[in-house]
Parts: sequence; structure tokens; C-alpha cells
Amino acid sequence: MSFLLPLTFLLPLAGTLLLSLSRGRLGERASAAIGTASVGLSALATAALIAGYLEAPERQVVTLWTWVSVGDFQPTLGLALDGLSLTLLGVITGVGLLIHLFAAWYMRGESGITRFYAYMNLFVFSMVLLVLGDNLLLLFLGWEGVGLCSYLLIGYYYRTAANGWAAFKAFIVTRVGDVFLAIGLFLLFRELGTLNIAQLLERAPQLWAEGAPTVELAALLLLGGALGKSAQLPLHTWLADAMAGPTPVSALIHAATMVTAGVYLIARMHELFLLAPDVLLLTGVIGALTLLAAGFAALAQTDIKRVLAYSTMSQIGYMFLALGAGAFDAAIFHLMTHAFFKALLFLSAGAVIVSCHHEQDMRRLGGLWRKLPLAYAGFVVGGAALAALPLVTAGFYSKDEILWQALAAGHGGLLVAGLVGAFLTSIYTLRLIIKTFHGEAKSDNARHAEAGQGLAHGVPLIVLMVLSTFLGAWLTPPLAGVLPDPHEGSAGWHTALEIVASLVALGGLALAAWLFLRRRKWLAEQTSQGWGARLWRWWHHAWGFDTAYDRGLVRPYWRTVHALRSDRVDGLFGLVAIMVRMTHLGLSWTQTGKLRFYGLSMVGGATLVILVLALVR
Amino acid sequence: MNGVPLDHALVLASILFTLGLAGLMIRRNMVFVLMSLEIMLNAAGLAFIAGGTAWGQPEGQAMFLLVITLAAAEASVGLALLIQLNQRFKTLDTDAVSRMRG
Amino acid sequence: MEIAFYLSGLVAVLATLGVISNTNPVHALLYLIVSLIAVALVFFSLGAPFAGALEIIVYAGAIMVLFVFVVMMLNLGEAVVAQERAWLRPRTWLGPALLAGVLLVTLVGTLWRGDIGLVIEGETLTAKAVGTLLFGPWLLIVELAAILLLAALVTASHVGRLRPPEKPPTDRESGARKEAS
Amino acid sequence: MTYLIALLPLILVCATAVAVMLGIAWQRHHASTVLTAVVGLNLALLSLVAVHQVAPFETLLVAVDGLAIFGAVLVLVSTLACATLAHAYLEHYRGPREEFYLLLLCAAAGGLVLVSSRHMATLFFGLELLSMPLYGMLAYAFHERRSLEAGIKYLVLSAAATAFLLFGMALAYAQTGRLDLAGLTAGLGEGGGAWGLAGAGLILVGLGFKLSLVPFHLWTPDVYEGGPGPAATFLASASKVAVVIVLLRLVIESPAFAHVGVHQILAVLAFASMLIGNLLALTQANLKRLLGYSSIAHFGYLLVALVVAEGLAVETAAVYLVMYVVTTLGAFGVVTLVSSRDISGDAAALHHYRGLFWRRPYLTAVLTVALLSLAGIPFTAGFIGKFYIVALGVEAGRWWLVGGLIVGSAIGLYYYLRVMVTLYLVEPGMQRHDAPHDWGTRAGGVVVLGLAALVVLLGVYPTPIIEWAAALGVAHG
Amino acid sequence: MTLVGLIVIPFLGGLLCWLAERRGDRLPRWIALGTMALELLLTLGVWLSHDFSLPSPGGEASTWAMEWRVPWIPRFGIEVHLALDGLSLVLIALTGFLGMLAVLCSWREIVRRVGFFHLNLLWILGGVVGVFLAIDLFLFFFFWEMMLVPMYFLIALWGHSGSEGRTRIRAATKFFIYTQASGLLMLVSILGLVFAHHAATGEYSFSYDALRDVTLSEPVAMWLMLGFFIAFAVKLPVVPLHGWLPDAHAQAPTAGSVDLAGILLKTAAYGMLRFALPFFPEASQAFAPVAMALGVVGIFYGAVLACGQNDIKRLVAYTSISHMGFVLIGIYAGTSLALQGVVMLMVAHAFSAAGLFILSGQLYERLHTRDMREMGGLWGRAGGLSGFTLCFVAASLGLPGTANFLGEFMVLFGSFSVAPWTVVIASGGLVLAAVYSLLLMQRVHFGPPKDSAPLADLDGREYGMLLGLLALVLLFGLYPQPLLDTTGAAMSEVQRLFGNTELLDATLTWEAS
Repeated sequence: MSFLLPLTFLLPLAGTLLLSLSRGRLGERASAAIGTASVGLSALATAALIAGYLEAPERQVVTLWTWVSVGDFQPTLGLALDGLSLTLLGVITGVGLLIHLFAAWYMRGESGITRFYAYMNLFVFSMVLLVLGDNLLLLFLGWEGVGLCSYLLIGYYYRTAANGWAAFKAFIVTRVGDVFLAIGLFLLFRELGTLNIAQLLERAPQLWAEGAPTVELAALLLLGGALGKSAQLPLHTWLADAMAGPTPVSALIHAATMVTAGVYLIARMHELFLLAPDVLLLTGVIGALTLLAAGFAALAQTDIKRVLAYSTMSQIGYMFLALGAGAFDAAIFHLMTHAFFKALLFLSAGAVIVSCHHEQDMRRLGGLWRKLPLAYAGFVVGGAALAALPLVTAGFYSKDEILWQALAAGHGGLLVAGLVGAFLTSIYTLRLIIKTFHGEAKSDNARHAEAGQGLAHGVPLIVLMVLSTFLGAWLTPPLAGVLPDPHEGSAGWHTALEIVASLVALGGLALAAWLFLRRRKWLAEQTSQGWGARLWRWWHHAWGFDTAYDRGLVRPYWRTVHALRSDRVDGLFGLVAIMVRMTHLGLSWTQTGKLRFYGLSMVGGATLVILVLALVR
Repeated sequence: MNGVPLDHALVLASILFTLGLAGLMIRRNMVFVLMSLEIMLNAAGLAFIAGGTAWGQPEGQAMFLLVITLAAAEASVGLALLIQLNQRFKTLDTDAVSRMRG
Repeated sequence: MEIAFYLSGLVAVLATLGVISNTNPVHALLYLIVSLIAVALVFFSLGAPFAGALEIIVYAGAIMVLFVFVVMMLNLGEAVVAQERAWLRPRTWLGPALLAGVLLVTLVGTLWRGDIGLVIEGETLTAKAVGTLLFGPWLLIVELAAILLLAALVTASHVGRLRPPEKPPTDRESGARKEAS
Repeated sequence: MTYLIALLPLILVCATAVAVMLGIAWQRHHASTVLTAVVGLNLALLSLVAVHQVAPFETLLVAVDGLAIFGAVLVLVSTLACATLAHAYLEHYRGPREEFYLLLLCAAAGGLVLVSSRHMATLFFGLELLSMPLYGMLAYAFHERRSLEAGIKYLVLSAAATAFLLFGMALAYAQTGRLDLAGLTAGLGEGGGAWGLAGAGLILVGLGFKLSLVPFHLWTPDVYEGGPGPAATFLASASKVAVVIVLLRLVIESPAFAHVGVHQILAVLAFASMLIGNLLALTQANLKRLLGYSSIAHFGYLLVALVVAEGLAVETAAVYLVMYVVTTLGAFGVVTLVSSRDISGDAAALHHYRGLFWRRPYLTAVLTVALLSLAGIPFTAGFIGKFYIVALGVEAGRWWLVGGLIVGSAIGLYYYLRVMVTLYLVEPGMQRHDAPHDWGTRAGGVVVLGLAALVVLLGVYPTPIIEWAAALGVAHG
Repeated sequence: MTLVGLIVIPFLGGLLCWLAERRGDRLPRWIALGTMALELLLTLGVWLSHDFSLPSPGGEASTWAMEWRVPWIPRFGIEVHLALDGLSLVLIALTGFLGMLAVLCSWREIVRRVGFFHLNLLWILGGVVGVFLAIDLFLFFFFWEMMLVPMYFLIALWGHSGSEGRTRIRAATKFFIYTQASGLLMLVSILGLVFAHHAATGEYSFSYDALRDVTLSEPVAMWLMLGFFIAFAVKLPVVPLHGWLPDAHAQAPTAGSVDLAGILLKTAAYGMLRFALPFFPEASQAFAPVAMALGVVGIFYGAVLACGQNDIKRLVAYTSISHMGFVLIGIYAGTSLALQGVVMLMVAHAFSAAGLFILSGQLYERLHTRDMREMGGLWGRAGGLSGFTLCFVAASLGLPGTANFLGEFMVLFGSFSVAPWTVVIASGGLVLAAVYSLLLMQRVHFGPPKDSAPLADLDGREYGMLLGLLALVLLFGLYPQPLLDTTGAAMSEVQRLFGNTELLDATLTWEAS
């Protein structure tokens, strides 16, 4: 069975190589076929692995070769499969396959399909490596690899400079987080002498007591990496802009998989984090803050994909909150369900966008529910899951688990934040659906919407719809033994919480329905003048982080660049050259060509010589 | 004390030498420049004579002889160049021969 | 004898001053001859009559006559005198003169300070002694002097030609050469 | 007999001079004159083998020892090169050509005297015998204004320098009553005495002028530029070698100048020469002037050996001299060959050399090698020379001088490279001063190519020269 | 004799090229290519036939895999002493490989005086090989300075004549003066060492082994070390002595840039590893904080300036400065991991910078400009070129999987234990690396196209070159162990000589902070 494990990433890699070395000779269909097939085969391999694992849940390690071997520094190209990575692997290849398939519909007629699939396959390859890597360096390889693919895919429509800059921003901001992660790696390696995750987690408790400064610092650094990748405060600004990429990309990378890598990292390193309770709490607090901040920002967006982007941040905030509460399995569970319903939402949004001739401003859509029934259904199911509609949706179970764990761990603040977040989620979700699908069609694009057709369009939506309902929640991740057991608590409290949470979600929906269906005018007035408008704008710009970064970091940097661009340090040496030249000119002036002057100089020199000799005794 | 102190003779030579130098630096006319050179060589000769007589050796005078030889040779060549200068530049101004500079 | 030394020394200095400050080449030459004769007298007073005689015969005689000959040949007249006067402005000579003064002061100072107390008695050193030296150990130098004079002679005769050599090859000719190459 | 053998080179050179004179008197013939001169010089060079057998040999006036033989070789080789170059150069000269060789031989005789002089009289007369013919050689093409100008300038200033030298000798003589170097050394003793010191200073001025050390350097570029190629070559090579050798004797072998002040002055002169020489050349657009400035700097470097005056000093000076002479001969040789078409003004402006490589690759290679060697780049003789100077400076801990050398060579690189790259730039289709087409097979061409080969050879395998110089260092150190 | 062969082959090949020029343009190219291929094969042959594993445990035995010595200038104990160990072998192989690339990438670019061009090109490489093989210091210096001359010609004669006509000559001159003058400082230091040895033993020797054992007083060692350091720092280059590099790169022909970035810069790192550290271990350790600080400054300065450039080759040039900052840090950290990382990074940077310069050259051939303001939106027009640019840019920003990543991270991992704060700050450079690398992509290949006409696609030669480079970047990024094993012995020797004492008490441990 061990050959299956490498296959999961070698197949997408093979796809990438095939596509990129084709030098443009492959047609659209062939590219899509190769791209999808490679992921499909990878998914098959994964399925086999899952089957095997369910049969005999043992940790599998496959070492391909030693990557580097210098003294203690012995990272391998080794893969480790356990319940956690298997869950992620399933999500990646499974959801990945669906999205690849959908992309075949979405991207039809675009130029550079080959390139698109090459990137997508590369992404799957990197992501799989990220979750399978048995040491942090290999994890980092995947980590950076997905970053690159994210960059490339965001900038896929390269002709618009803004897309390029969005990609640029995404890469740079995550790179900032990556640097923290890297430093964390340095620190861990120095302290523990290994990068192998299993060994690390084994040695850490032996070396450090709980709350030791070093381990806190190490955990903090890892957290920094996770924040960047998972778009949490304060490194979240890139995600909304990342929506410049094709929608399947947003679905795969910026909703289902890559952005959850941070969650995976923390869950993977949970023993380290458990040694650092302060950092763990910080994780939860950041998650809670992101949850709320992104929730409010999502309220004020007008672009479908940006709403979803903020919603993604917010949901990942939930996962961080869960991590902070020590509910690692809940986080992973939510990660999985979130991957389903958020992918569904994105793909549905993609269907809407393509159907409406690339119109994605909600203010210019509306009244689409009849024309695009499948997309509408997708939105409704996905939205319900997102808003955690009780009992019938996958989102309800996972979110409930998180809230319950927060309560059980005694983090009251986190619980409240989670509830408020749920309330906000319901509001913006319904707002999104109402604005997009109901009311009047507000532009020609919306009026002439054409529903998508074909298997590539339908199958992924339907499968994801199914997975987003309570059926998806049946897929319990096999995390036992990998992650610490969930907190126990009294069942009574649990039920009470479930009821409260359901009420909150329903209340949110009701409020949204009331606001956006009944009091639309009032709302429009409130948000167009006075404090309301200001708040609205503030939310619309997601609390102004972008502006602050722009003013505080980006502009000063470019000012520095401009100040230095002509290489001032080298200019100093230029001064020397100028001095030499001036001296040369001055000395050349003495070459008058006049005999008398030459004599004068000689006599002067002689006088000096005699004088010196007379004086120096 | 009978006789001339050596340093007095040398001072005389120095004075003549410096005068020659001054002439060299001041005059622009090539004739004067050549004359100044003769003065300087002569002053050097005087210094040799003074040294030689002070030490009671013939070497001083022998050196003087050599100096005279040189002076004669130099004068002849110098004057030949002077004539050539006058012919080509129609002047004896040494500043005229300052085409090369810089 | 000392009186003769100092007196003729004074004459030599004054005459030399005349040489370098005079505007008329012929007058300057005459001053120079006076100066040389004065120096010759100094030689006599120091006890080097052979040198003194040579000074008069060779220097004041032969060399100066050469100068006079050239000056006359070039026919340097009143124009030259005016020119010289124009050139001899204080601005021109002050700096160099000062420099020469400084050198002189330094030299004289050094001479004073380093006085080794030798006194020139005025004992006559005869031509014989000089001759013995020159044609004894210094014979080589005399031979070299011959070569030196030969060189000077050749130089003077070559440079002194008044007719310039024929024109260098014409452009046409060199152009033809270029084509051939 | 020994005496005659010891002086054989000098006698041969003088005899050749006389033969040339007689030849001129009988019938002018360029080729045979050159032949006579070259044969005579070669005989003189050969006779050095015999001289070597009798060395060291000393009389009152001359010391024919290792240093003298070394100097004589360099002087004679330089003269030979000049003679061959002059042949190429004067080929197209329409005036009388033969006198040049006569003067050249006389000057060589002066050089030979100078390198073996151990007495003020020979020093003085050797120097004059070296300079006097040079007046004629520099002004040889007197119909050309620059040549005349060069002659006049050199005459007047050199005579003034000689006057300084003589006055200095007279002062030293007055102090000690001795004229031979050994006696002078003994007479001056430790402190030197005020007159002796002043004399030493003035002698230094005289010799410094000949070596064109700052501040006695102003004449150098003008004279180099104005003088005909072969004359400038001789001035830059043989004349300087002889003067350096004599200075070496004065400072190191018989330390008549063993005084702190003198050494300090030498150090200052060296430092100033290195820097100012290089600085002056910076944007010079005339190759001959540029080489003039460069020679100022090079003698600044060389002076380090005299400043240190112990340990490796003699060896360093000897090695450096060899390297310098070979290189300079190469550089000037090319300039002379390029100018030889047309004597009305030497081809010295840089633009004459633009793109020379694409017309005369081998000639350019020679000049390139020479320039690289002057800049002290490995694979050339100049590098070995510079290596020695740095080694000496480091050994003696003369950090200022080493620093000056480094800064100087950095500045120097700028203009050497400027010239070098000009040679390779694209042909502008402008005025072409050019060597004759068959230059490579003529004597001058062969000499120049040989020199370049020697530069490279010595750069790669300097051991013979080093051993020779080391032997000198042992004998005279 | 193999070692002599390694040096002589390029020189002879160069001469042959020149002579072959009369027979047309193609022959010199093929001769040059063949020469470098031979060089590479010879090196690989040496690699296969010798054992480069760890030295004998005694440590005193010779660590050289091959050695060759004959007396040269006995007066000073100077010998032609060549020796080869893993480090030199790797760098020579690199030289051979990049030499082939340099020949290939000038196939179309150089059309004037092809023979003379290849003479210069091969002579540079010959000089570089000499530098890597010479362990007599005189010989080392000899080659060190000698290789500048052909490089000078390469830039001055075949360079791109910037905006004003003469700038390429200026650039070449600047390059030459910087390196030559600093080289003289090194000569002074070498001689200081030699005389110190002479004072101690009464013998002159320039030999590596002899000079390594000289004991020096502390200040003297410091000064001499500085002489070496400055010479190497100019070549590496270390800010603020980097001024020659952007100019030289920008004006040089592609082959020149490839050689400059790929090999010539490496001679400096090689020099530090081979000479500066082993000769002056204590002084180097005392100096290490300064050197590391300079490395950090270089990382940031190079990166910031790279962001400000409009000329694509200047941008790449400044990135080299930034990368060499990591090398400097690694060298002075002195742990074996960091040192191995340095080797890795050197090799990796050679590939990635060569790739980027070749790409710039190809862009220039197609667009006749290097100004990025004139580019933009090339992705659709330039075919495979953009894809390759992406790959090399990724390598340049240190994307895992590429050799650059391993190099940088091994340096950082290795240095972290001795200088954590330096590493932390230097890691910030990783972000800036991403900034300048992606900026290049953004400005050249993204954005609205200036013109819709497609450019000529890569032909087989170009494609092959780039693919080969890329394959090597990835190979060494994923399976570097053969390389590391080859240099392991040499690096542990350096580490033994330099790094065994406790470094930098001043560096704060985490507990203390």
C-alpha cells in the first residue's frame, strides 16, 4: 500500500509537468482532461488510502529519500499518513477533483487553459505535500508551493495589472507569515535538534515545562505563519483581493484548502501549543477577533466573491477559535465541512458569474433564482450550511461542536464571540442570497443570464450540495489518537447551547430577511449618510487595515526605494572619483608649458629639500 | 687669522648661484636664460675651486675644468637651439615654446 | 689677499645683478664678462691662478664671444630692449626673486651653521698639480670630455642648420602606400 | 689589461661612435650606419661577458661590479632597441639621419659611465654625457615645433639641474675634501654635517630632475611628447636606468646619504610622485604624454626601494628596473612604429590608435601587454615589479608608501584601461597613422614583438631575473 | 597533471578560437563549446574517480584529493601548487557548466569578432579555474588579478552601450579598478603573512599549509585579515563595496553577466572559505559580528535597490548583492551546516542568476531593450520565456524545492545557533526577496501588453539551456546530497579551523532576552 501515498502527489506533479512541458501544443479539452484526470487518480489513491486506514488505523510513514544530511540536520522527503493528514488529503483531492471538473466548464473558451491546469495540479501537488510531509521542512515546501500557486492563479488574468498586484499582495503578505514560520523552524531545530514532526512533538514535552518562554516563543512563531496563510488578523488583508483569480481557484485555494493550512499546522503541532497555553489562548482570541471583524466586513461588501472571502476569513476564525479552545478535532471537523459548503458557495458564485457574463457586483445582479436554479440551490444549501441552520446542515454540527468545546473549556469570551459571529453570519449570508437572486434584475448582464449546462457544471455542484447537508456531517474525521480528545461536559449544557446557537442563527436570518426584504429603503438611507455611511464604508474597507498598511508600511518602503534607487552608497564612491578628477584638473593646471614656471617649481622643490634637511637633524 | 674662511667663499658662490637661478626664473628671453645658466655653472665652479683650495687639493680645479667644458658645450648647443628658435618662432621668448601643456 | 677676494666678490655679485636685470642683451653680456673676470680674480685671490686664467680665456673669452656673436647675428636691437622692459615688471620678478631669496637665506644659513672652520690660505696650486691629476687618475674623464664635446659639436651642427630638411613625404605618396597595404 | 677589459664596453661604444662619425664624414648611408651601431652595441653587450670575468674591478673613478654590469646590460639593451626603432622611425625622414646614431652611441657611453661611477667626477660627467646628446636627439626633428620645444626645455632645465648637482657636489666636497663616494661616506660620517647634507639635498634635486620626480617633473610630459619617438624611448629607458643605478649607489651601496632627513625627503618624493604622476595622467589624450606621466609614477614606486634601503631594496630596485625597461621599451616601441610613417608630428594622440587592433592585431597586442605591464597586472613583467615593491614596503612597514602605491595604481588603472580599450574600439574611419604594413618583419617590429614576449615571459617566469637581482642584492645590499 | 590540464584547457581553447576566427563565425563557437564541455567532463571524471568523503581522522594528513606542485620562483618559495578538494571540484564543475552556457547564450548575441570574444570568455574561465585550484598564495593572487583583464574586455567591447555610448567602458573600468585595487590590499596582506612566516622560520613561503600555521599577534592578524576580507568583499560584493556590480552586470553581454554572477562572485566566497577564515580564525571570529552585520545590510540594501530598478539586468544584479549577503552570514557563522549551506547557495545562485541573465539576454534580443517600463504583458507574447522566468524568479526568491531554498535555509538554520538575532533580521530579507522577484514578474510579464505581436518563441538551443538549468536547480533542490557529500570534507575542515570556539558571547540567547 505504501506506493499509494507517493502517488497522491506524484500524479498531480506528473500532470503539471506534462502540461507545462507541452509548450502550448495541447488543446483546451486535452488540458482539462489531463488536469482533471491527474487529480482524479490522486483522489482514487486517496480513497484507497482512506479505505485502508479505516481498516487499520495506523500511522504510515514512507521515506522517499534523505533530503539533506549535514550533521543533525537530516530532513527527509518523508511522508506520514495519519488521521489528520488523511482527512485533509481527502478534502484536498476530493474537493479538488470536483473543482477541477467544474473549472473545465468555468474556464471554457479562456486562453491558456493549459497553464491554468498546470497551476492547479501544481497546487494539489504542493498541498498534498504540505499535509503529508513528516517534517517541518517538507511541510514548508508545500506551504510555500501553495503560496506560489495561489500567486499564479490570482494573477491568472495577467492582462489586468490590478490582478497582478493582488497576486503580489497575496504572496507578500503570506510570505511575512512564512518568515515567522521559518524563524520558528530555526528555533525548534536549534532547541530540539530535529525537524521531524513526530520527534519534535516527542521531545518538546521532555525539554520544556508548560509555559516555558522558549516554547511559547516557538508556538508564537508558528502561529505567525498560520495567521498569514489562513488570512487571520492582522495578516488577513490579502484574501479579499485574492478574489481576482478565477472562481474555481477561489473555491479550491482561497476557501477549501490552502487558507486552512494554518489550522492544519496548529492542529499538527498541537502538542507544542498545549505546552504554550498563552499562545493557544492568543490563537483563540485572534480567531474570535477575525471572526467578528470579517463578519462585519462581509456585511458591507457588494461583490459576491468578496462577501464569500470575508466569510471564509470569518469561518477560519471559527477554526482558530476552536484551536484556541483546545478543540482541535472540532477545528478540523469544521475545516472539512467548511471546505464542502464554501466550495459549494464559490462554485455556485462562479456559475452565477459566468452565467451573467462576468458580472459579480451584487448591486447589478438580482432576480436570478428562476434563471439559474442550480446555482440558486447551491447558494441556498451552502448558505444554510454557512449560517448553520440547525439539524439539516453540516455547518450546524461543526459549528456547534466548536461552541460547545469553547464552553466546555471554560472560554466564555470565545463562546460569546462565536455566538455573535454566528448571528452576523446568518445576516450576511441571507443578504448575499437576497441581493443576488431576488428582487429585480438590475443590469443587462443579469437580465440575460444563461444557466450553465453539462456534467462539468452540474456534478460538482450537486455533490457538494449533498456534502453540505447533514450528510456531510456524517463523515467524521478519523482523528482519534491523533488529536487530543475533546473536552467532556455535561450533555445538558450541550443541548442548551445547541438551542441557543440555533436561535441565534435563526434570529440572524430573520433579522436579515426583515432588513433586506422589508426595510431596504431605510437601510439604504442609513448607510448613505452620517455615521451610518461612515461605519458602512469602514466595514466595506474591512476596518481600514489596507489603508493603514499602505500608509504605514508600503508607502514608506517605496519612498525608501525611490530615495535609494540611484544607489547612494555607490554615490559616495562617486564622490571619490570626482575628487580625483578635480585634483587632476588642478594638477594639470601646473603643466603650463612655460619654461620659467618649470624652473620655478624646480627651485621651489630644491628650497624645500634644503629647508627640510636644515630643520630635520 | 690669515686667509679667507671657506664659508665666505661658499657664501659668495651661493649668492652667484641664486642670482643665476633668479635670472632663470625671471627672464623670458632665451639669451638671458642661457646667460643665467652660465652664471649658475660658474658659481658651482667657484664653489669647487674654494673647496679645492681650502683642502689644498687639485681636484677642485680639475672639477672646475670639467665644469667649464660642460659650460662651453652647453652654450654651443643652447645657442644653436636659440638660433633655431629665432628662425622658427621669430622670437626669443621662451614662453612661445609652450605649445605643449596639460 | 683677503681684500682682493672680498672686493672682487662684491664686483662679481653686482655685475651678476646687472646681468639678470639688464634689458639690453649686449649690455648684459658685458656685465657677465665683468662678472666672470671678477670671479677669475677671486680665483687668483684664493690661490688658483690656473683656474683663474682658464676662466678668463675660456669663459670670458671663448664662450662669451660665442654669445656676442649670436646676439649680433640675431641683431637684437631697440625693439628687444623695449620688449624686455615690458616683461620685467615687479609682478613678474617679485615672486621668483623672493623664492631665490629664500633659497639663498637657507643656503647661507646652512653654510653658517655647518662651518667647519677651514680657511683658504691662498697657497698656490699650480697647473702642474692639476695636470698631473687630470692626465693621471682622471684620464678617463678627459677622454669622456672628448666624447662630450663631440656630441655637443654634432648636436650644434645638426640643430644649427638654417635650411630645414626637405619636406616630408606628400600625402599623395602616403595615400598610394596605404592602398598598397 | 684588466683595466681595459673592464672598460671594454665603454671603449667599444665610443669606438663605434667614432666609426659612425667617420662613416658620416666619408659617405652617408643609413642602413650601414645602423648596422655599425647595432654591431658595436652588440659587441659591447658581448664584451660584458668578459667584463664579468674581471668584475669586481675598481679604480678611483669607476667600479665595474655586478651593479655596473647589470646597469650596462640594461643601458645597452635599451640603446639597441632605440637604434632599431630609430631605423624604422627615420626611414622616412628626409634630413640627415645618421647623426642620430652618433648621438645615441654617445649617450649610451654616458650611461655606461654613469652606472659604474663611484666618483663625483664620473657621476657628473657621465650624467652630462648622457644628457648632452639627448638635447640633440630630442631636438633632432627641429623643423617640427614640438621637437624643438622639447629640446629647448630639456636643455635649459637639465642644465639648471646639473648646476644644482654640481653645487651640491661642491658643498659636499667642501665639507669632506673627498670626491669619491667611499671617501665622501667616510668624511660625512654619521651625522653628515650641514654642508654635506645640503649638498646631498642638492644632488638629490639634480638626480630627481633626471628621474622626473615630483616636484621636478614638470618637463617630463612636454619633452616626451615633443621628442621624436626613439629619443623619448631612450630618455624613458636607458637614461633613467643609469640615473637610478647611480642613485642606488649613493643611497644604498655607499650610504653617503645615510641620514634620516634624506630618507624622509625620498619618502615624500616617492609618495608625491606616485600620486601626482598618476593623477596627472588621468584624462590625458596624448599617448606619449601619458607615458611620461606614467613614468613619473613608476619612479615614485621605484623610489620606495631607495627609501627602505635595506633588506630587499637593491633586489627590488633591480627587478623593477628590468621590468620597467622592458615594458617601457615595448610601449614606446609601438608608438614609434606607429609614428614612423610620417615624421611630421608623432602619432601620439589617442584617436590615432582607435581601433588599431582591427588593423594591426599583433602590434596592438604588444601595446596591450605593455600597458598591462605598466598597470602591474599578472602575466606581465610589471606585476612582478609591483609585487616586489609591495613586498619591500610591507617588509619595511612603510605603510604610507604602500598605501600610496595602492591608490596610485588604482588611479593608474583608469588611464591605462582607457588607452587599452581605445585600441579595440571600432574603427572610426578617420585619420590613420599606421605602422608600415610589413612592420612585423622589419627589425623594429621584431624587437617590439620580442619585447612583448619578454614582458610576458618575465611575468610568468621571472626566476632568472630574480636570481640575478638577488645576487646583486647580496653583493650590494 | 589533470589539474594543470584543467587550467590550461580553457587557455588553449581560447587561443584556438582566436585563430579559428578566420574560418568563419561558427568554428570558434564550437571550439569554445567543446573546450568547456571537455573541462566539465574532465571535472566529472575526477569526481567519479576520487573519494571526497571525510578526511582521515587525524586531521593532519593532506585533505586534498589531488595535488600538483613544482617550484616556480624559488627566491620566495613560490610554487606552482595546485590542489583540489571537494569545494574546488564543485566550483570548477560549475565553471565548466556555466562556461558552456555562456558560449551557448552568446551564439546569436555576439556577432562581431567572435573569435576574440571567445578568447576572452575562455580566458576568464581559465583564470577562475586557476583561482579555484591554486593554493600557493602568489599563484592564487596571480590568477585572481589575471582574470579581470579578459572580463574587462568582455564588458568594454561587447557590452551593451547603455544610454550614453561610453557607459560600458565606464562600467568595465569601474569593475576593474574596484577589484584590482582591493586585490592589491590582499597582496599586502599576503605579503604581511609571508614576512611574518619569514620572521618566524627564516624561510620564504607562499604555501597554504605553511602560512596557515603562522602565529600572529592579535592586531596584526586583524589587519591582515581585513586586507583579505576587503578584497573578497569587493568581489562578493558586500555593501558598501558593491558599486561595480550593477554597472558591470547591466552593461556586460549576457555571457559576461552569466560568468560574473555565476562564477566570479563565487571566487570571493571561495577565497573567504579557503583563505580568510583558516588563516585568521581568531581575527575572523572577532570580526564575525561585523561581517554578519554587513551581510544583513547587504541583504536589505540589495533587495531595496533591486525594487527601484528599471533595467532588468540591474535588478538581477542587485538581487545578487542581496543573495551574497546570505553567503556572507553563512561563512562567518562557521557552523558546518551554515558552511554547507553556503556552498549550496553558491551553486544555486549560480544557476538561478545565470538563468535570469540568460532570460534577460533573450528578452533583449527580442525587444531590444532592458527597460522594464517598455515591457509588460509579455506572458501571452513570449511563450516559454515567461514560464522559465517564473521558474527562475521562484528560485531566486528561495522557493522550497529549488536549490536556492536549501542554500538559504541551511545558512539560516546553521547560523541561528550562533547568531539568532542576525538570522531573525536576515529572514526579513526573504520577504523582500519575494518583493523584488515578483516585481520583476509583475512588470515584465503581467499587466497589459504593450504590443500584441507575438515574439519569437524559444528555439531549441535556448529551450535546452534553460531547461537544463532549471533541471539542475530542482535536482539540487531535491537531491543535493551528492553535492553536499563532495564538499563535506572541505567544509568540515574549514569548520574545524574556524568554528570550534564559542562564538559571539554577545549574541543573546532566547532565555536571556
